[in-house]
Amino acid sequence: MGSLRIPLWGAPMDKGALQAVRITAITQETPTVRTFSFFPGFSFRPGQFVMVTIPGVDEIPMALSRSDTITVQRVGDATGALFQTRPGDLLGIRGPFGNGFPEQEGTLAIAGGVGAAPLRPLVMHGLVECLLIGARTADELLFLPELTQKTSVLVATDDGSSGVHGPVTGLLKEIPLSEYRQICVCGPEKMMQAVLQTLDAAGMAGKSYLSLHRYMKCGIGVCGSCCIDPDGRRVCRDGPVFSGDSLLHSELGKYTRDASGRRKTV
Amino acid sequence: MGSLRIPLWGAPMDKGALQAVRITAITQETPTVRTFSFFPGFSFRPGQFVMVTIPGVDEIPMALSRSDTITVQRVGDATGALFQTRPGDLLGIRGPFGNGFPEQEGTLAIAGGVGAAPLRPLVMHGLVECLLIGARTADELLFLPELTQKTSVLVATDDGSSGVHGPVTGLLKEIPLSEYRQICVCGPEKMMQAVLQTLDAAGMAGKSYLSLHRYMKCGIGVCGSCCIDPDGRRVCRDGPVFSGDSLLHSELGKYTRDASGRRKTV
Amino acid sequence: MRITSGTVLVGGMALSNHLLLAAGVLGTTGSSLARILACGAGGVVTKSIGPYPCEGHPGPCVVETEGGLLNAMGLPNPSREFEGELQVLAGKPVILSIYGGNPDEFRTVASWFAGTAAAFELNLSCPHAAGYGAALGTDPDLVEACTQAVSSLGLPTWVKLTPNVTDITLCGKAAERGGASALVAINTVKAMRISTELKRPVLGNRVGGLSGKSIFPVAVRCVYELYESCRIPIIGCGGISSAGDVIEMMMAGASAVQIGTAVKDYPCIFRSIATDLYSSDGVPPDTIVGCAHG
Amino acid sequence: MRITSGTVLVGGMALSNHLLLAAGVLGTTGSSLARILACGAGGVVTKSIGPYPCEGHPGPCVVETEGGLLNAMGLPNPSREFEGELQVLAGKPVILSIYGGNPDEFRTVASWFAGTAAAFELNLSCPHAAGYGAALGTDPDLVEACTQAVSSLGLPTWVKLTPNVTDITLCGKAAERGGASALVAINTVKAMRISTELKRPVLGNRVGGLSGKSIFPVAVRCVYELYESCRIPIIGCGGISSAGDVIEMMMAGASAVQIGTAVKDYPCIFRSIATDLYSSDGVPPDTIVGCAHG
Ligand SMILES: Cc1cc2nc3c(=O)[nH]c(=O)nc-3n(C[C@H](O)[C@H](O)[C@H](O)COP(=O)(O)OP(=O)(O)OC[C@H]3O[C@@H](n4cnc5c(N)ncnc54)[C@H](O)[C@@H]3O)c2cc1C
Ligand SMILES: Cc1cc2nc3c(=O)[nH]c(=O)nc-3n(C[C@H](O)[C@H](O)[C@H](O)COP(=O)(O)OP(=O)(O)OC[C@H]3O[C@@H](n4cnc5c(N)ncnc54)[C@H](O)[C@@H]3O)c2cc1C
Ligand SMILES: Cc1cc2nc3c(=O)[nH]c(=O)nc-3n(C[C@H](O)[C@H](O)[C@H](O)COP(=O)(O)O)c2cc1C
Ligand SMILES: Cc1cc2nc3c(=O)[nH]c(=O)nc-3n(C[C@H](O)[C@H](O)[C@H](O)COP(=O)(O)O)c2cc1C
Ligand code: FES
Ligand code: FES
Repeated sequence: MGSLRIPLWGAPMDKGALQAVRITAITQETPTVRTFSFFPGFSFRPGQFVMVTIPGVDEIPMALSRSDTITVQRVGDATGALFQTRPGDLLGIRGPFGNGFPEQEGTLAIAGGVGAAPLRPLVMHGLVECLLIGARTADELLFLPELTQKTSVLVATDDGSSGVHGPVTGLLKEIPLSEYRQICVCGPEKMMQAVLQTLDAAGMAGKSYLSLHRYMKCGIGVCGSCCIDPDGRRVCRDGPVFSGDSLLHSELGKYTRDASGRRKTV
Repeated sequence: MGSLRIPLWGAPMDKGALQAVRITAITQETPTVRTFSFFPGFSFRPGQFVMVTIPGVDEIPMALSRSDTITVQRVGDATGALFQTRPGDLLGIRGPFGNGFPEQEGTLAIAGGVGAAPLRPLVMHGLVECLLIGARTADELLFLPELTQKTSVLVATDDGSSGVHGPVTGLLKEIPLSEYRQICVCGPEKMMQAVLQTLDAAGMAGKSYLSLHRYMKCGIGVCGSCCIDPDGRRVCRDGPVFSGDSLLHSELGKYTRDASGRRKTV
Repeated sequence: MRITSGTVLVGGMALSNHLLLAAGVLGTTGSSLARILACGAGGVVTKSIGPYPCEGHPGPCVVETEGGLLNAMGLPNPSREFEGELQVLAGKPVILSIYGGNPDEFRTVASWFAGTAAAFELNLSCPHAAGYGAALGTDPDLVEACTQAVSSLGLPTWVKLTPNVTDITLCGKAAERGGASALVAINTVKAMRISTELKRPVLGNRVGGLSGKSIFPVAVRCVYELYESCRIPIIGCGGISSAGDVIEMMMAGASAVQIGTAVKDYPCIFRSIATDLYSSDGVPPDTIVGCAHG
Repeated sequence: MRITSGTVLVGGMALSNHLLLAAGVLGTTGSSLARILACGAGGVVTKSIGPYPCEGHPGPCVVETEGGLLNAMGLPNPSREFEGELQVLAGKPVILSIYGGNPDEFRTVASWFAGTAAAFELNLSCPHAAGYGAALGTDPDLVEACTQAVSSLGLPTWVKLTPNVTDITLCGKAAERGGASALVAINTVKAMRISTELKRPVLGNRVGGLSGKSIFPVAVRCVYELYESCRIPIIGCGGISSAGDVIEMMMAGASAVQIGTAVKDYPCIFRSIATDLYSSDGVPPDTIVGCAHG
């Protein structure tokens, strides 16, 4: 998938081991999202993720928003505990894992909520020609000033407080999809499903790349908790980025599985 | 010790594992010595040895006389069992181990009995200018026709049935020792001790290399059974070839240790 | 050395080859198990299913070590709802791995799946689940009772043993008395790594189980010991990653093998091992099973 | 992370650092032990010495495996004649490793060396010597009795434990009851490799013990478990090959460590580990021993 366009930053890491990093800064990005900067950073490819250990609490997957940052939405126990940390505290990191987005110029990026995190490096390295970004409200729009400097940005909010009123899919109608070499997508499951349907209708499913979220326990492709139907691919290892056409008849948007492996409707 | 003058033959081997080889031929060299040819052979440096397993019996160290032969004197249980094998039978091999002789032209070689085995490759590759070879009797002289084709040979026998009557040291008097770049020695312990004394008296101990025999169990430097006094060097790993001057005040010629580690006078 | 291919009859199952997926590795969903079968496995063992749904231990659950993997998953499983996963696998060589806290729980879970699974494998060996797995599997009497509770249902019953005991043959013999159709050896070796930077054990559960190449010599030894003491077939497991490893396990006494950790890097390892393992001019497999005991 | 250097008081010994040579590795002769001390070891444990001279098992006695070594030396030793070897080591931190078939034999051997050795280490753990080592060391009552027989002589008595038991803490507690000054964990893990070409186990003794990197996670787990159950100091052993490994063992609960297999490739590993381990601005060692239990 795409050759290496973006130089790898930072030190290569012993991916197998749990490495400790020290939090150097915590930035409040939006009311619910914070970026945690840490040291040392390490080389990665945009779209790759790390398994982050909050010592004594749990380990959770997080996309890298830079070589030395993760950008986290507070949703439950582990993210809650992460929000309790301070600069100077230690985290455990395994990774980076997964395949990442193809690195091509002429990319259309579509981000929903904290899904902007894995897309950020693509934008900042000038590969993204246009970015569609959506959030619940204007103040939940992530990285906006920074991203606007690097690419043309179209905005949608659920409450209409900024840009188009409604889901980010609404913006898709205005876009000449076939002019882009590829379309990279990350956001909530329902949003990605809607985007994929639109792209498929436009014949662009094969040129689109979606970054999926599934419950991850190992991150390295051994435990099976992140496998998707119907082909059993592992989101952690065969993904998290999959081409849109390979997801057309999948569980995407229909159901997912929880920590115990029970299915739950999306 | 010496740069690589002799090309390495055969396949490199996984030194750690026990590899099976098949006996392809058995040659009666002398009344008590046989050469066992096997397949496959492997790359080695002259003076290195292998640990040879006679399945179900024992494992014993043997110098390589070629990349695919060992030349064995029958002395006890394991060598006796080896003499019972036939072409087609399997042996186990670990190695090659140890450091080998420096590979320099202008070598004087001194062989006693089956000690000719590790010196044979040096001679056959044209590094040996002169070979002094000793044995109990004329028919125990090893590899004689072959060696005579490659170098000038002086012979001594204990019973006088060929060459000079008496030990191989007797030949040393006739030799202009200082004209050789190095002196490589392998033979019975008492013979090596006598040779080393003569060489030391001639100021040549620092240019001589002796291949030692000690009881070996692991061959890789972990068990400690082959260590020599007073410095605890391991014959299997730090040797088996040692420079003469480093052996001047050692246990050489005085005592050795048996399988249990008990000292016994040489 | 190669062996001839053909149907493998072992522990009440007829498999297309000697290579099975080990329990708990990519075995949480039906589609994942189907993928492994499509990748050339002769049979698949599911994730261990218990009497209640379980979310497993807090993370980290898995960490790589030199030559192996350390895990403490904590037996996450959807319990009875796993039936849904098995639908896509109807008629396939699926062995349902079961765990429970006592013989009754084992039997209950087995009875749920008596219509869908081809055989059962009793997890009496997981080293990091308090009250389950090896907590029972280190006591020969409990091994016998749990085996008995399931084998009496009439389906092939395999018993998976832990190496973390003084004498694994006592547990093997207990399973045999309980009516086991086969023994599976081994589950992971109890182990731990500590993060010196975080000053705490790496795994959320602190203690876990070591798998992969590191434990292969331990697994060979266990299979060898069981072959000397038991009459039912043994399925070798632990650190297998090549056709040579399979032959070695068979010579130790294994009639078939399971592969776990090595599947991680290459799910189709079953096909590539089979390519190396089988040949029409190979020797019959029966002639090498246990031949190292001669 | 680094620690400060200084005299290490452990199990009745005062050592110049935390790094000891493990029993049976380059420990057959006095000059070899002296070489290891000259290479920076804080103390050396001898080859295990028994009541009678022993030639050991037929070869092969050692074979390399991925990430480790498999050995079945069979306790070769010169018995009482070993006194001669110790002469060059007078006054040095030498721990005499002892094996025996019963408490009396342990005591007999210990009494021979009561004047020359600084401490004793009881080999109740070798996994491949019928009637010795783990044959006794898997039975807590025998562990206690053997320990008692030696500790009553009044010299520091260390007891080396086997990981090949269901619960290592039972043996640790038994040694503690018997008056042990320290526990050493672990001896090798029972294992086997088979030569598929020769169709027989590689080792002359068939079964042997696995050492080296492969067993490090098992050793850490054993030390961790012992630290939770026993009060006497623990000396960690098994697969240690770097300063990081030493720190990890100490955090698990070890007050000092022993190094065996890693000495093979580099006898002066003691010096190089010490260089990485100690620093004048490091933390005091006492603050990290057992700190992973927090
Ligand atoms: C590849 C990948 C990349 C991700 N990147 C980001 C990111 O950059 N920023 C961000 O804020 N979030 C990201 N997430 C989602 C993030 O992992 C979850 O929000 C987090 O795990 C929630 O943990 P919790 O304990 O706080 O919530 P919980 O209360 O435990 O659960 C809330 C929800 O979070 C999800 N979740 C919980 N644990 C896991 C887990 N181990 N694996 C996957 N999902 C889980 C489940 O859907 C669950 O219902 C990513 C997820 C994946 C799979
Ligand atoms: C590096 C090295 C290279 C050797 N090369 C050759 C060679 O090329 N040709 C040859 O004929 N012999 C060679 N030997 C000697 C050979 O290893 C012994 O002759 C052989 O081990 C005897 O075994 P056995 O069971 O027949 O005799 P045993 O009856 O067991 O013992 C006879 C004597 O052989 C020696 N010996 C026995 N076992 C061992 C052992 N494991 N390690 C070392 N010595 C042992 C002892 O001195 C013993 O007293 C070499 C030895 C060494 C150390
Ligand atoms: C991530 C993971 C999860 C596992 N889960 C289970 C399980 O649920 N039940 C079980 O019996 N064994 C389980 N095991 C043990 C394996 O089935 C196997 O016995 C062990 O890993 C040794 O084989 P390997 O070295 O080929 O992996 C698990 C192993 C791993 C690595
Ligand atoms: C060749 C060899 C010989 C050993 N001999 C003994 C012994 O005589 N007594 C003993 O208690 N342990 C013996 N051991 C075990 C070691 O002392 C140590 O416990 C084990 O090897 C684990 O440590 P390591 O991984 O650092 O080698 C021996 C180990 C090896 C490899
Ligand atoms: S998280 Fe374990 S296989 Fe993907
Ligand atoms: S034979 Fe073992 S150290 Fe040399």
